[in-house]
Amino acid sequence: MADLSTDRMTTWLLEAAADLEQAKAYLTELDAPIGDSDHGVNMARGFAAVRDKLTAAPPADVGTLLKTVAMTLISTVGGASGPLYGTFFLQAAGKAAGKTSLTLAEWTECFEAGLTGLMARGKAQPGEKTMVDALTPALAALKAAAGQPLEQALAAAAAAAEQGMKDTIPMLAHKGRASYLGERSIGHQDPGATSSHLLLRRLAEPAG
Amino acid sequence: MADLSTDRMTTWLLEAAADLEQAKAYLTELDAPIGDSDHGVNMARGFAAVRDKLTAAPPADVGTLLKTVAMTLISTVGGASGPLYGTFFLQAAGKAAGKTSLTLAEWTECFEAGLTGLMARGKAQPGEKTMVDALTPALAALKAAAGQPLEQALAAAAAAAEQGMKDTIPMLAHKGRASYLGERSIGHQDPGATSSHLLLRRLAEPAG
Amino acid sequence: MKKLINAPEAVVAEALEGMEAAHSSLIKVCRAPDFIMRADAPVAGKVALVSGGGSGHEPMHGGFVGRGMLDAACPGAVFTSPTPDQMFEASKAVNGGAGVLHIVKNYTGDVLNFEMAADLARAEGIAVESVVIDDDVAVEDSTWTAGRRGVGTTVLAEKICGGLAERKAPLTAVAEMCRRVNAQGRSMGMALSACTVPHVGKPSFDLADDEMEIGIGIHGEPGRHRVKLEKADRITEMLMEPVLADLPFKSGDPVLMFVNGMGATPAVELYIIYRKAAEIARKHGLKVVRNLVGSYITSLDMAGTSITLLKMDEEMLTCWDAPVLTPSLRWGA
Amino acid sequence: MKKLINAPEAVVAEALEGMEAAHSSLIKVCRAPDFIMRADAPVAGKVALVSGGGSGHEPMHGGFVGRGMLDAACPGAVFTSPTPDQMFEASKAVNGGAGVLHIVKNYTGDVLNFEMAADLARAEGIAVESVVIDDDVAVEDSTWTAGRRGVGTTVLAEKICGGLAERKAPLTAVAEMCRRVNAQGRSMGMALSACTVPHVGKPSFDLADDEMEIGIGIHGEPGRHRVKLEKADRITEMLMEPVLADLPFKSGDPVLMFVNGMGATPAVELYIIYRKAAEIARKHGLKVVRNLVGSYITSLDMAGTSITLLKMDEEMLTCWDAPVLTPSLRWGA
Ligand SMILES: Nc1ncnc2c1ncn2[C@@H]1O[C@H](COP(=O)(O)OP(=O)(O)O)[C@@H](O)[C@H]1O
Ligand SMILES: Nc1ncnc2c1ncn2[C@@H]1O[C@H](COP(=O)(O)OP(=O)(O)O)[C@@H](O)[C@H]1O
Ligand SMILES: [Mg+2]
Ligand SMILES: [Mg+2]
Ligand SMILES: [Mg+2]
Ligand SMILES: [Mg+2]
Repeated sequence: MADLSTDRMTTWLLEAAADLEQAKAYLTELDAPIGDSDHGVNMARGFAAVRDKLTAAPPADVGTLLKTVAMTLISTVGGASGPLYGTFFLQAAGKAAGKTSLTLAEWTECFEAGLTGLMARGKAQPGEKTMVDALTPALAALKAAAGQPLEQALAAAAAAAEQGMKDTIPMLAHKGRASYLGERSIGHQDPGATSSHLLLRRLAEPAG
Repeated sequence: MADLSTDRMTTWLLEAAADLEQAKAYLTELDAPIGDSDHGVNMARGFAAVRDKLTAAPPADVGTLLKTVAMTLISTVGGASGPLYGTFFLQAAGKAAGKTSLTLAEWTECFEAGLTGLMARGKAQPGEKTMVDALTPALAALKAAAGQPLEQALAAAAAAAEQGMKDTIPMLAHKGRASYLGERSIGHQDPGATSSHLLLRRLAEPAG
Repeated sequence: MKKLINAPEAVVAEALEGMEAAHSSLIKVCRAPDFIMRADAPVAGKVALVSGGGSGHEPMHGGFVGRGMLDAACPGAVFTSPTPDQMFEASKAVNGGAGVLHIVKNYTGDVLNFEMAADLARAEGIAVESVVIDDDVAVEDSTWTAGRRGVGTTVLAEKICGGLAERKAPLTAVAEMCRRVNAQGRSMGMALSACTVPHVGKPSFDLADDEMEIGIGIHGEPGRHRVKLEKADRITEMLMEPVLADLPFKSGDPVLMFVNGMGATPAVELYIIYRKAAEIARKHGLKVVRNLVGSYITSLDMAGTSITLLKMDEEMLTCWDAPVLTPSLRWGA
Repeated sequence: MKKLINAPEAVVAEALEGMEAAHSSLIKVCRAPDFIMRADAPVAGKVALVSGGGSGHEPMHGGFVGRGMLDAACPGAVFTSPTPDQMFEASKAVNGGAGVLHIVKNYTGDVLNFEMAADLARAEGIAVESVVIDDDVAVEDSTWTAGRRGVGTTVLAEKICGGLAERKAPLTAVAEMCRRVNAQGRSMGMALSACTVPHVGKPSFDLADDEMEIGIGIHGEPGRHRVKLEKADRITEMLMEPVLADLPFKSGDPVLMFVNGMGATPAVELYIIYRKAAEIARKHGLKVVRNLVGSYITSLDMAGTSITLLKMDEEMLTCWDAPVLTPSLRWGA
């Protein structure tokens, strides 16, 4: 399994949906001190809809898959994370149009397009205590792993996302609701960075 | 001091005002489980006004004194207890018009007129868990003590009021707010009976 | 106790000052004795409506003073009936020559004080009628007790009689309408949490996290029963059942449904209650022709709700729809 | 958690059903995607006003749909921005040919979702203007942050722009007015207690009995500072000072003062706050020409208050006074 097939990607997103359902309370708790206590519920709601869509009509190629995920998240998540993750998947889908599987290089390209779109939509930069802080190092890891085996690259990306997630703890928030708290945002892990890590970890470690 | 002079009566009401100020929290607490938590505040407010009135212009006779108390209570207490105590003092005043002191027989007559008025105003009978249950045995004690020394009669009236007050505990309320509670009114001492006892005890035992 | 107040003793006076500052075009606040009156009172030839009661039920009654509703409201201390002199002075101030209607909630204190005030006013030659509102089905009605409490129907009576008085109906007709509204209105309330009376400083009763009180009044008194917390739909049934079981509702009747918040209940919860209450009414064959949803007769910071059903007729509908211009109820003007 | 609800997931849908049942003459509730629209929308030739946001702020926005205010409101999940499809479908449904104004509170989620919706609507040839409300002086304004939150001024903008749109002003003028209201309105809020989000089931933060949060928003987030509980007058000063210190208020200015309850605050407390706020405004030389006192933009069952000052001009006054006929704001009709 050297490439990311449509099947593998579909499995990823279905398993991620289960993860997010499980992590609902945890993510919502992270969102309480520096946000509005809904990130877990938002993500679980969105990915439950994704799961229903993918189960009802499994997409034939990765492009369609990612686009379905994008549209579903946009119309069911709401909040900040809905349009942001939605844009990520939408832009990624653009690079995967018609493809039934992705090489590491192709996935890296999708990921980069996705992240660029997300950052443009949210006007966020790394260091502002958002999901961008998990996704940016993940992209860097994917790029650094160019040429290496796919699984190794995905594991590196997940590890980088985890580190990026943890690195949000001491950060002062500049974007999203946490920014309203000023100094009081320091010392809390960003919920969006946490859900980003969760997604990438599951891609690297399918439950099978 | 065989009779109740205007001075003695004035002192009684001033001392009662101090008592009620002291008992404010206690009476209000009694009013919480079976009423609306205001009896102590109502009585304290009313008697503070009585004190101010009596200090500013000490009445020359018992009739005027009792009438001043009545009018002041009526216009400052509110609630059920305002018109009830107001009526008591107003009707009592009627029997004391122009008198500068009262014999036991005269005070008994005032008391009876007051209680009759109060019961008519409140349409209450003994046994309904109200101030009537403290005042009725007090009147009976006064009558039974006819011919005995005044102080002995006042002490008997206070003791009877105390017993009457305690007897309200097992009663099912038929009048006032406590009646809304039905069975749940049982087991609580009536706040109005308690303030009645307090007044009569102070008449029997001047602080001096 | 957490409240936006300065001192328990100052609550009523300062709130009156705030109301006067906020609504000076509609109302005038008189002090010592305290009452709120219509800015343009007395209105010549119009029956004047005077109500009042303990404070802590806002917007009732002060928020309902103005064109098309009350001419004056007398605020007592928190949960304590006002005194006869307030009611007497208010009645004198707003009497426009057509007499005064006292709308009295059935609590011993309110009844006795209004009785004394009516005596005083009549002694000065003012025609006074008094109507006592006693619509709370939580309380068993019997000649051996203080009878039923006056709750939600009071708001509806004040609006409807206000509409009728504005049309210069005579005192007997306005009083008659008030009795009809009272006869045709029924209410029942519940609490999720007790309220805290400012001078007491702690909740008037304690409820566990999984308990509620059914059959409460509006003075922080415990209800008739303490039961396990239920879902909104079941709570709605528990309120609607005794209301419907009591006369006078029958299939086909047009009703006004009033879902009221007790003071700390968010609007979203009231609509969840309204949804179920309307469904139950429909199943009962009632036609909900008007409604009112909001916190209009409250119990300080109590969380909870009450439901009032009022059987309507044509004249009541006309009076309900008539313009009203008060701080807290306003339409058509 | 003690709430009058059936299930956390059902809160929004059931409240919508309740609103529809209660106000069917004023509004229509559309489902999947969810939005509330004026019963008579689209109004030909009138600019349509569309707002929306997370639920839990009732009566905002759904309670403000109707003649003279919003044409549609899109409710999200509790405290969660609605999705672009809701806003897009709402915009299509109410567009009367004169274009649509999106009134957006400045939260990342609302801004991003409304952006996407505007793109979708424009792609269908609908003229859309968006105005972002960001009036909360508790939040430091900077290009490095998400900027100030949109709070109390939103209610005032919806009323004033609604009045202007009713007069068939063109889209650019209505959007211009909305920007002016936003530029001239400032707000600040505080909490005595946190709110409980239904699906979370416990308060979003813990406050000791002698603490309060100053500078809160409307989503149960903690404020800027946690401080010792103060008396109402001092709290009012703590809210008024930053509002007045911020542009654009100067002596002689006519202002609208809006004292808002956060959901569980009794009316009596709001009037105590209003009293002091009006006094401070007077001392500052401001003329309070209009006011609004009540719970209009809330945070579920949070106890607390916010104060909004809006510098008024003639046109704004005219639009404020214009008739409005919605479930929760109504006058002149
Ligand atoms: N401008 C932004 N750019 C990137 N990510 C953002 C931005 N604003 C917020 N986020 C992310 O969104 C997360 C919050 O998502 P969520 O709670 O679902 O939405 P909301 O903040 O609207 O309640 C934050 O933890 C953060 O990671
Ligand atoms: N109808 C009545 N007749 C006699 N006493 C009554 C009656 N109703 C109430 N009371 C007395 O009044 C007391 C309550 O007074 P208070 O708390 O001051 O007034 P309220 O009940 O209006 O709050 C009761 O404890 C009871 O003793
Ligand atoms: Mg959130
Ligand atoms: Mg009492
Ligand atoms: Mg009382
Ligand atoms: Mg949110």
